[in-house]
Amino acid sequence: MTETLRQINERRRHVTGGIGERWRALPKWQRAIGILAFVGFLYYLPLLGIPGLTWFRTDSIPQGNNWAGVLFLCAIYVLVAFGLNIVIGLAGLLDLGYVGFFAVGAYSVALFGSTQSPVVEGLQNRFGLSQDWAVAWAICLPLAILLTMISGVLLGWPTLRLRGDYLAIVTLGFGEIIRIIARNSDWTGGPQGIAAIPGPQGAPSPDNEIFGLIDAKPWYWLVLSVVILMVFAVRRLENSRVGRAWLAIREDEDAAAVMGVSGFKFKLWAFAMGAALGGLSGFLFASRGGFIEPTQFSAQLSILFVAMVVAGGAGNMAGVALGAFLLAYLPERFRDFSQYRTLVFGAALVLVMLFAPQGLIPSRRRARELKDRAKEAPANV
Amino acid sequence: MLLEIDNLTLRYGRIEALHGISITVGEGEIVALIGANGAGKTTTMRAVSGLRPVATGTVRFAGEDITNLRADLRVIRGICQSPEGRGIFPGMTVLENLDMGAYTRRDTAGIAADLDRVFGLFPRLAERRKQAGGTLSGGEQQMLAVGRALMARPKLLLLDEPSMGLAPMVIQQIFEIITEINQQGTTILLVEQNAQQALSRAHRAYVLETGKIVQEGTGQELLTDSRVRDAYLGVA
Amino acid sequence: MSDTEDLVSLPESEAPTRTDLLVVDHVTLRFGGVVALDDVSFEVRRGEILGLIGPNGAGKTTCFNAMTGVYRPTSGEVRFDGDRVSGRKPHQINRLGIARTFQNIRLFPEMTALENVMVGTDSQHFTSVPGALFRLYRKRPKPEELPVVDSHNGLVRAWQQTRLVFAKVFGISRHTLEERAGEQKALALLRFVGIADRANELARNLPYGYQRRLEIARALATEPKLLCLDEPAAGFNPAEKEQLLKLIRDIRDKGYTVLLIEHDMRLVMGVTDRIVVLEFGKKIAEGTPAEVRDNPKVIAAYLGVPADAS
Amino acid sequence: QDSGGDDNASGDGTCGGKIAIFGAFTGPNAGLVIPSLNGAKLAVKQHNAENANCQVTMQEFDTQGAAEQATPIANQVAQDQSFTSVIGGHFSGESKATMPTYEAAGLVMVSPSATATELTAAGNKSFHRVVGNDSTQGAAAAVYFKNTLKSQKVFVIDDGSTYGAGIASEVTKGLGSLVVQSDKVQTDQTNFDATISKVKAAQADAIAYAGYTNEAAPLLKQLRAAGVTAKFLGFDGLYDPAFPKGAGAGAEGAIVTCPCLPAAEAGGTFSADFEKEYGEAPGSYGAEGYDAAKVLLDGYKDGKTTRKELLDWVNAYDKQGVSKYIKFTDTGDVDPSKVVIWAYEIKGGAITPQSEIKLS
Amino acid sequence: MKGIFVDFDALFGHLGQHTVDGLSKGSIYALVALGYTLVYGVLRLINFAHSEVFMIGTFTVVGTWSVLGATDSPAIGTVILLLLAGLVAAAAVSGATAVAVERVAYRRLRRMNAPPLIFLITAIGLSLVLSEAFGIWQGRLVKGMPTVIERSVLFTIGNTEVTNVQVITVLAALIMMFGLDVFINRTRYGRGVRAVAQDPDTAALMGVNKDRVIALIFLLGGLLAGAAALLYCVRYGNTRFNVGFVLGLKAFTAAVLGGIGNLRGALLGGLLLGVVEVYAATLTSSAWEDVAAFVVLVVVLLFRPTGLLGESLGRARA
Ligand SMILES: Nc1ncnc2c1ncn2[C@@H]1O[C@H](COP(=O)(O)OP(=O)(O)OP(=O)(O)O)[C@@H](O)[C@H]1O
Ligand SMILES: Nc1ncnc2c1ncn2[C@@H]1O[C@H](COP(=O)(O)OP(=O)(O)OP(=O)(O)O)[C@@H](O)[C@H]1O
Ligand SMILES: [Mg+2]
Ligand SMILES: [Mg+2]
Repeated sequence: MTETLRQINERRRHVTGGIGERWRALPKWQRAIGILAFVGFLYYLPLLGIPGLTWFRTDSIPQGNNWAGVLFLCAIYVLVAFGLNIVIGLAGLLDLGYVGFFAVGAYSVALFGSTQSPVVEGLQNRFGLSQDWAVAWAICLPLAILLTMISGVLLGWPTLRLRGDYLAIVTLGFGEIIRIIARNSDWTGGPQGIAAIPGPQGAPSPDNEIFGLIDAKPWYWLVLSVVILMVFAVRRLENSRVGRAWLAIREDEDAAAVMGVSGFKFKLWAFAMGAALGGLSGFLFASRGGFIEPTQFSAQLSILFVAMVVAGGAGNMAGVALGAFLLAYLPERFRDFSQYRTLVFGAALVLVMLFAPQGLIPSRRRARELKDRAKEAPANV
Repeated sequence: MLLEIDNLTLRYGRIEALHGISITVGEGEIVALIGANGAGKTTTMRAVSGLRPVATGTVRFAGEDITNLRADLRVIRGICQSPEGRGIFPGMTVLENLDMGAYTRRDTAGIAADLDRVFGLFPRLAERRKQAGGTLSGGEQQMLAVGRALMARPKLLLLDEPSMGLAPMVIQQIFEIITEINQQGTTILLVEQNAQQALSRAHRAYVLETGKIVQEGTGQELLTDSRVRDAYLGVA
Repeated sequence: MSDTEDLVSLPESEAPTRTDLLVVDHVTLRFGGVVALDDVSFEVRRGEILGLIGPNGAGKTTCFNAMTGVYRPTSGEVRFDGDRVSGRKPHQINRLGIARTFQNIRLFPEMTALENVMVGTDSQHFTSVPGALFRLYRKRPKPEELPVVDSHNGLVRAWQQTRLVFAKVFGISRHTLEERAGEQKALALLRFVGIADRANELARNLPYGYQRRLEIARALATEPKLLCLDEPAAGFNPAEKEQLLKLIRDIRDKGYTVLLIEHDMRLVMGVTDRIVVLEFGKKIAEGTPAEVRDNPKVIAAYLGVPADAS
Repeated sequence: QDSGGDDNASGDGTCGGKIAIFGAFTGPNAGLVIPSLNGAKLAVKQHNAENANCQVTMQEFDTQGAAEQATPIANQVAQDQSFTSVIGGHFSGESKATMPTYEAAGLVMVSPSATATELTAAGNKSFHRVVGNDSTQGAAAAVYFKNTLKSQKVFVIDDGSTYGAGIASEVTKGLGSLVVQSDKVQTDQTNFDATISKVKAAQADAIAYAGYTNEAAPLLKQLRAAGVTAKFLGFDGLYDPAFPKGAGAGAEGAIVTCPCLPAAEAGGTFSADFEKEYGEAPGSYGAEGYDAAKVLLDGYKDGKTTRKELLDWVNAYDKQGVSKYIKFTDTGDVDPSKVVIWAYEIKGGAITPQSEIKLS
Repeated sequence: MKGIFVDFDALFGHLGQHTVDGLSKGSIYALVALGYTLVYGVLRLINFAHSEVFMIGTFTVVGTWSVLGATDSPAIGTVILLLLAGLVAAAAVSGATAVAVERVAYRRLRRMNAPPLIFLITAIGLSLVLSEAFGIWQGRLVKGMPTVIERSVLFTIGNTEVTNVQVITVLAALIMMFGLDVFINRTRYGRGVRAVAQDPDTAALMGVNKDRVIALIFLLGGLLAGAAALLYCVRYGNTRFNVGFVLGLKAFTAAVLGGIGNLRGALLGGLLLGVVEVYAATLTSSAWEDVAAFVVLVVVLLFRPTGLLGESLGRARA
């Protein structure tokens, strides 16, 4: 069993490695065309009707789920993975409470944008505003990003001096605290959650033509566009002084400090950036759903996020995107497994990590690191 | 022959660090390995102590083939290495570090005697016996590493740059110790940058260059060899 | 090495003056019961090479640590160029102008040699994180900074041309310019210390000697006024030490001030202008190499044999 | 697996259709939902057997009780025009999350077991339920505390879930000054020392617990072990055989209220049929699941085949069901005067019907 | 309903009682925390699957007791038999599971010298597999079991009642912690464990068999988790397929609080966490106890970045 798996994996690595090399060998313009075609395909995906490929649709099974809706969720997770990748993959900080930022983003739009939120109701009463006044969606967007960045900084400020796994457990606590506050406070709507969260066309109503309640396609396209934008943004960070500083800090923080790189500052930035992306995805998620409740932001989700990043290949955006996509998509496509889903999912996670420890699409640097380390592993140990 | 290395190759990833070297060390000898940075001296030591897997070739110790033996089992056979970079257990006290050297030994009395001997050799360590290894100064750590290796009472002692980071007086002392324990019956394979000292104390020596043995001979022969003098002894 | 002259920019290349660059002022540092530094005072003068020697455990490395903010003195203070050093964070101290290497090499093992040095150039960046993200601050490029148009493929050529026009009209972002300058400088430094041939290799895979030199290059990249070297020759053979000696002289000749910890007397005597000797955390001697060599206290505590002991 | 009959047997095109049923069919609280699902399946099966020319298909969608899983399902059902009605959601959260979507799609929802009061308060046009809401049950429990148990000091505990917090606030309202103190526990909590010492300090003679079995069973066990003898009353979330099993001997005498009928009281042959089909008595909401399906099936039988027709049909529904008489108010609640709330007692480790709680 | 209201009377009126409650709650955290700390100390990785090792222990106790036909409050002889049988079975099964976890999820990665993050994910995966397997097999609802030791008040100080079960749990935790501490810090084998923790390569050069040491620490962690499982069953009389998740997180928090890699720290952290939680739950409600626990954690780490007692097994500073 393991033997065949290993062989499969060898072959996969061979093939993907080969593809990678050949891909990089292509002239730039050919790569550009390839990328454009791929992006086009992504936009076409919710309409997927190519014979033979329809098998991939999540609604191709009897109890299947809305295909565009699942794609939307996948895209949201990809966005989350990008954000967490900054924190884990680039800055090397293990954040086990990333769902906290996701929640802050979601609650930002819910608390300020929904007419049913206690905060908005409070504001209405306080300033004598009309019953259907609420902060506009377009204003909630920067607000959500701002609030998550602030929460990132608030979390990071006291804790970023901690090392490695101390940080992990503290962040985990942060995620839980956010959820518990949301669940047990009145001003967050408590366990009942908040409904009537607006989208780009305002509060959810049957009249919203584009970003409506039923058709998820426009939502998917919206998030996909954001994702593509973020690819550029994150790459810019990665291939800049900032990315290099993150890498140096990851390797040896003290040495970096003595070379004039402020570990604290760059880690805080990583947290803030990661948080902003998490907040943005939470924001979009809440707008689409129109309703959120605290149970949607459990610690398990945080762990799933980490799994997406690591299994996909921490540090590599294509990798984490693939990881996020698969981890969101597979459980939906294989709904028929019903109660065995999580079990199979866990087993798959173990197998992927055992046979492709650098992730599905490893960052080239990480892969090299691991290869070196493996070769160097002491004999017989 | 106590140690026979035959046609040994060793790789780090794609880089081949040793290209088929053969070295022998006889019972009771001091054999020195000298060579420039990156020549493969440390790598050779690692192959003998079992820290790195060997690509091809064999390592025999006291007649037994130990090429694929686990590192900890080699210790039981009587090979002990004082590693490059010292390998102090930072969270253990000086005393515990020394005790680790005697990990495979059971003779309590002998261990206690050896402990006294090491403290006698390095009074500094005795002063600091309760200090955590990681907080010692570089030179103190070096003393500790050598002292710990002595605690194993090995048949074959591998010393990788024992004089590194030591003050001139202590360097002198270290080499005297090496001679002394050798006279007491311990076979020594020594890697040193201080070629002058190493060659004058070694019975035989090998010169390594980029993973190959380029010269071998008695210590005195090499000490007077013009090529060796130019490359490793510096301008007098 | 001549081509590096203009690239390695120098700290106010003033002639060696008598003014003190670094002052260690009655510094005491205790770890529990261990007194690692006991009321030590000395100063480093601009443009000199000062040697710091002493037996093992005398407190030399600890002194470096106190100067670079790794430890805080229990009492006393360190002043650098008029500023107090004690109490600042390591990266702030680096920006004051102190750079160091480590006794146990501490490179960024998974970064290439070039990247390692580029981390050192980081302190010369003016772009902040948003700057690196949005790259809105643009500068009019100098002619040599403009993108080249050299392809024969029509499409590609058109693309290059577009970029050229774009750069001419909108300028090039400061971040990009800084990155390029940093890379040039890093390469120059690698050449300067003599390891440019393996610039793109991971630091962890470099031989020991290369790693030591890489540390020096990385420290130089921060454009320090004072370069502190902690046993740079450890693990070198005499021939290599000779090269290192030359390198340190070159560094000094470029106007840097150097503080050197080293146990190899030939190197210390050959390169330093003055020497400070520590023992058991106390300063026991100070003076020119010749004075120190003949100082009976130093001989008793450290050198062992009167003459050259190596 | 499609339940009830085969697809291709649909009659003459003027009859039959497709129902979607969604809820937590897997996951920790599936035990509360499965009987309802089975009830609905049974109804469909009976219908199809009786009306060969009016075949109805019912498709299951498992949400694991989570709102974020229910939303894409709602999209799927809303966009698939072949679905003409919905049974669900089973829990309040998933119902709340999906109501706007179903409303926008003009699909009628009939829920067997979502009891949160607020669901019907916001004026949603699509949502209906064949079960009493939390305010009715809370009020009934309050009546039970006052009249049957004659409690003087009631300690109210909830688990902070949508369901628990909602019903706790209703019962608190009903009890007024009889509530001495309240406390919140959390999901997956195992140690209840703090709560227990509060109960002791308050010298409560009765405890109302609003939440599910997973926390209630250990809580009750620890309460009894700590020597607290106060009467323990839980709500329909505990109407699950796992509750007495988990709490062990301590559960003896505990009360569970439920807006659901004891099997024996259900109208017609439902109980017998259910037992024959599934080999066990209908548990929580089995009858309600049956009724929810029946309301819709009657519509299909009557020739209603579009979403609009079915919505109107349900709004106008007025007929005896197996669990109660079913007639909806304007807001979609079942007529409050027809709601029945029962008190069950744990006896010999089983949930046994005790008495109907009369509100007035 | 109010958000947070603070009830000082409830806390200070029965401070002693809450402390005792907290200590007994915390001693179970401490035992599980020891397993995390051991593995972390040696391998620098969070063994996420350890919570499942504990969970399996509780189910083993349930199984053993039901095989032995346990009933509520049996005779004293039977009690001892049940406890012993439960302990042996749970320790054996948990220990075996822990060693198996190492074999399946870690060994291959260890050979490859993979970075810790990878271990974390396999651990999470394995943890999911184990808990889901039990969820499917044993159902997802609480499983009750007989109350083997009837609670009784041993003695009363002021208004503080100390019960037999509390004394047993706290004592058991203390004994096991000190036993382990002696083993690690005083014995030759323990020194081997610490050596592997600090520098595996050099440890091998000293003659330490790394694989054996690692298997040993997993085994020890598993045995302790088994003991914790028994105490848990005695104390709570319930278990569930996912008991491990929350308890594991708490135990890991406790380990960090005390200084991860530090055995005494695990004990201290566990007890402290238990007490803090009970205080917080009394002061407000159980809903906020986790918040209090994490706030205390953050505050402690701010002042002592490596936990209350600092790291000890692992690399100190340097
Ligand atoms: N971990 C490693 N990964 C890859 N290459 C390595 C590694 N360690 C050593 N090498 C390479 O192997 C060769 C031999 O290195 P080795 O450390 O044995 O040299 P050495 O003779 O001990 O030198 P030094 O005097 O610097 O200690 C060098 O080229 C070095 O770059
Ligand atoms: N963190 C610490 N805790 C306790 N003692 C320490 C600590 N750091 C250093 N020391 C002690 O302080 C003394 C000075 O150490 P230092 O590293 O400065 O010596 P050094 O002069 O650099 O010696 P070497 O030439 O051997 O490197 C040593 O005796 C060392 O054991
Ligand atoms: Mg070497
Ligand atoms: Mg030093």
